[in-house]
Amino acid sequence: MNKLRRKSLLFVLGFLALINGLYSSIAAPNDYREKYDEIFKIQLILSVIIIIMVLVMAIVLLRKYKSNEAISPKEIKVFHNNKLEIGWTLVATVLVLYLFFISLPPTENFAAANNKQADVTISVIGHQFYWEFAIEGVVNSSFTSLNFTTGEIIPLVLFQNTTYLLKVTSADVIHSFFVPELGFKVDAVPGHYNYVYLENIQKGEYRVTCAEYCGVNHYNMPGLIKVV
Amino acid sequence: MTEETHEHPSRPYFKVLVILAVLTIIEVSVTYTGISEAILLWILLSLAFVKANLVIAFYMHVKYEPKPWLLYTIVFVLPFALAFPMAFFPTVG
Amino acid sequence: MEEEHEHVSGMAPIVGLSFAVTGFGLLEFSQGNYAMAFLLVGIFLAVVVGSVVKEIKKRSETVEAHEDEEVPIQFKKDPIFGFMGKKLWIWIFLISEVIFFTLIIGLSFSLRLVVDEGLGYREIAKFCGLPTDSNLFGLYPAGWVDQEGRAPHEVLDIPLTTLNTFVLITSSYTMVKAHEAAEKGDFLGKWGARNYLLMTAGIGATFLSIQVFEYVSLIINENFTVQSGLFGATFYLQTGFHGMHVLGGIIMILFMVYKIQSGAMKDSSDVEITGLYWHFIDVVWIMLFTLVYLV
Amino acid sequence: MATERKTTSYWFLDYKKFFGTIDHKQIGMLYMMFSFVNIVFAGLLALIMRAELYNPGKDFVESRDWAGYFTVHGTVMIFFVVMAMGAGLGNYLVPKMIGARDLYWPRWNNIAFWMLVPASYFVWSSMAPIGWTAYPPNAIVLGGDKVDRWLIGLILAGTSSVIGAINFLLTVIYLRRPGLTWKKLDLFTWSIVFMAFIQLAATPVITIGLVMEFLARSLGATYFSTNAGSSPLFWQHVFWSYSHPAVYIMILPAMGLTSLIISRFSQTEVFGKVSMILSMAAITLLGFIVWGHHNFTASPNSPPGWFFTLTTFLIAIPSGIKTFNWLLTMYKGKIVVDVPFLFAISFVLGFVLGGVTGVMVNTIPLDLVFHDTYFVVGHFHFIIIGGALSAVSGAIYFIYSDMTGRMYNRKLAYAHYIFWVIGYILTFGSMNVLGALGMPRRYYDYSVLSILPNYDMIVLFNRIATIGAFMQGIAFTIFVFNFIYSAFKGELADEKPYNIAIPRLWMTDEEWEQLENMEVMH
Repeated sequence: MNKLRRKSLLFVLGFLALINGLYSSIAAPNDYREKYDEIFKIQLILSVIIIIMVLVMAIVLLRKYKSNEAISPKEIKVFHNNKLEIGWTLVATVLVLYLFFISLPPTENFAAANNKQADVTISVIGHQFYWEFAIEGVVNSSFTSLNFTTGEIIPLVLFQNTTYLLKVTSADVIHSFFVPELGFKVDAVPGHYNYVYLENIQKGEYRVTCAEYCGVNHYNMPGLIKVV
Repeated sequence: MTEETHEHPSRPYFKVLVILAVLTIIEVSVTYTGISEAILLWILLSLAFVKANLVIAFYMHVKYEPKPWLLYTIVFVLPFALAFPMAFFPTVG
Repeated sequence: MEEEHEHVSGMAPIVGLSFAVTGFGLLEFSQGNYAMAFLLVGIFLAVVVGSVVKEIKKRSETVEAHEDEEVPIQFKKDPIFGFMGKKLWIWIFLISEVIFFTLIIGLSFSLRLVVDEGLGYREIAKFCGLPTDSNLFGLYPAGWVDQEGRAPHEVLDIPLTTLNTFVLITSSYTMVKAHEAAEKGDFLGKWGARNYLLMTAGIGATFLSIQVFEYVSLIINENFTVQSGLFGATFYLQTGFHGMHVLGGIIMILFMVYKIQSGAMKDSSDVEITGLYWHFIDVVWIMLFTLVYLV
Repeated sequence: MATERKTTSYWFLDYKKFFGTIDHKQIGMLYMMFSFVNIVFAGLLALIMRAELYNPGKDFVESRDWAGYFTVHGTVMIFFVVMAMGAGLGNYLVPKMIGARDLYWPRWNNIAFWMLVPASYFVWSSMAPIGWTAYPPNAIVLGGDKVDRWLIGLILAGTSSVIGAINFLLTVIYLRRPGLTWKKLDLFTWSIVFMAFIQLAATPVITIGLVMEFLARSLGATYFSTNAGSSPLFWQHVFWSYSHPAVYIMILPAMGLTSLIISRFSQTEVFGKVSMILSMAAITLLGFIVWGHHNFTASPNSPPGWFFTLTTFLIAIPSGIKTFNWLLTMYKGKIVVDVPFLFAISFVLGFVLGGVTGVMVNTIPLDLVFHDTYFVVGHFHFIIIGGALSAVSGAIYFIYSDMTGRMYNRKLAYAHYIFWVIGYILTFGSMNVLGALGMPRRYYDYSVLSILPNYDMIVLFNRIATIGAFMQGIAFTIFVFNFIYSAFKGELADEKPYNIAIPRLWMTDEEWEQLENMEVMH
């Protein structure tokens, strides 16, 4: 039993070290992604602990109380331990509330995007099956993410030192403006604006995908954000 | 059930009908007085609430059941409480 | 009653499978073949009516009460729900219906609250600290109006509907009288349950005819359809569902009349169950009338 | 017992009984057969989809067909497999558990079952490329009758489930054997009570939504149209107000089955029964106010996301309590390790894996990445396949000898178990990884993601997922083969097929009394 315990402890510690190493080696390109990494790390570690705990409990209990003999109904025991139950209810509640409260500030931050003042407001319009970008207040600034004749992807070029407000909507069906590496997505809903506030993005190219099923070519709705 | 009915030989069904009719007339005539919609809404809602509960209490004879409040809560209040946020949260919440 | 011993029912699967016919009816409806749609739904209704009539006939032939008509042998008074006896099922069903109508009326009315400036939602929301402009519904048209800019009281015929309200309330009264008579054991007399039920069905049919008349005149004279903005769409959703429930109630009442006539009615609980359903429809109408027509 | 079995064995070969049976056990078996047929075909759809995703690029399915497959796969699996299994096992077990002869309305029970068959026909014939969520502008602008068929199928399925729910509630309220108070009621019956309540309360919501979408398609009604001042998001709210509680319709019976199996095979009573019941009640009620967590990215402001995050997090508490109660049920027991017990453990594993990923999806900063990616797909498949279907498989093995009078082949059952657990962990675990890497769901071809830095990993994990899916396919083939083969050729079962003290299914009157008089030890 001791051996098993030691092994599993080593395994857990090793796994946690791996996660920690994985996450400290990657630099997040912007705020959203940074918060994502931070919270995901916490949750992943907690999850691994919980999963291992459940597995260990199951295996240990199974080994200890395994017996293939039937007992008579009279011998059936009922165990009851109110303290234990109240205890883990409280632990679970505290844990859950902790997770809730660490997720609150980034949530509010994301939701409050429409109240923020940005240098440039870019309207992003979803179409079947491409994106259309236009800088608000600049005439004829509109362009599509796809060159229809060559099939090339035209990037949306952003500057690192400028702040941007993306105003996302759709012209036909619901799409979702998803940039995995920047750690956000918002749905492009016809007749309705969703806002994303972007600042201080690291230089690089970030793929834009559509994350809400929008028709046959949903998988192929290309877009690119290039930060210089 | 039959014994209980004998205990209440006459239930005020007709009276309730008259009250319902009168309340309806009041409701309709209030709409012609030209008061602002916001106040009208609350007057009409409370009148409708009274009417609905009259029907529930007397015609659906919840009032005469052995456990009226339990029945009222389980069938009307609880489902209403469940459905109300679903109905109003998406749009006005 | 050989069927019963074998635990086999001939009608049940036919009724269950006949829902396919309704499905095809709805499918025809969606493709615009209305005649075919009504024919198919009619076939479905005929199957249902036929099977119920057959069932009632079978029960009228046996002296002892049918097994699932009696509260079963194992029945033990449940400490919480036991007092309701046989009518428990309709109360359980009404839970579902309360949610159904709360949602239909509530969803429609919540849409109206944010659209209709006059109702004062914004003031209340501001007072309660709620968001005053819902981000969800960004592009409101001004007010709760149809495509030609008419408010509810300009489109809808309120005197006619008031009359209709009286009609429905009266039907509730006759229904409750039917129950009273049934409890006294008076089924077939001049002022017995049967006649009161017939009266109720007749008044309910009057209500439905007035509603159909209203629909037709709205569609033809006022050009007010489901496409007339949210107002039109929700109007037909709410009143249409209510009308369908009235239709169901009338059919249920006619079954009860047939049951009394054929002698299969053993006690008053069936009349009571029908009555509860009917009164619930009345309650729904009271709320609908206020929120759809008057406000 | 033995004589009774001979009559129940091949009853379904008689067409009169097959269609007209009003016996709760037989209707329960019909439900199970129905969901077996559906799971085989819907599973095949899943395998086709996974096979297409094995390699990036277009292989052998067209994109439009592929979209139809995932719609039908999702809808069928939810409404005609897992929910039908819940109804079937409820039918089979509840009357036995509470000592009733049958359900309260045997005939309506039959009607409710046969209504499901046309419903499944309509859904199967639709193949609508809309996704099982049928979000409006897309679902409304599509021509043809595909979406209409889908809507009609679901309306019928909903009606059937309301009838079933009323029937279950009436049965549990009125037909309990004397002395069986609410407090003594076992956890499976409780779970069916809560399931029935959710069906009763939530189905009207989806019916309204479906009718609105139906009218919007056929008559051009403007419920979701932007021009009329409404919003497509309106549908999302209505839809999820039903569909989130619907998840609990699927998982609650599985929880009940797990409690049943673990306590029977550990030969103890369930640890903390009261808290188990209260947890289920909490899950049921909270389930109605969490739907907004499906819309975090659809409208980040309104309704307020934090409210739904909080309520959803609160659901984690009763779920956690239940998990640890199941585990502690084994404490100081005499555990008989047999097939059903292993499947119940597999449920706990799937439930925990799905649970922790569920907490992640619910955290808004994480949801901004995970929403509508494979992470979500992995999460709910862990719950539904790893969780609910494991418990259901275990329960079917548990009652197999009672159903057929014969014993299944244990070796095949162990093979099923091993392929199943490894398969689902591989598939849905790698789906979670794929989601975290940024692969959105419902992607027919992921070669367009090649600009992402982790593209190699995306390809790799897609392949692992496909391999895992085929392992599940093998597992299920073994299951179905075992099920059918053993029904005809298996060895005859003993009266009590497992070496257990109180298999409540086979209890005598004395055992009932003993159980009822049992005192709680502290």
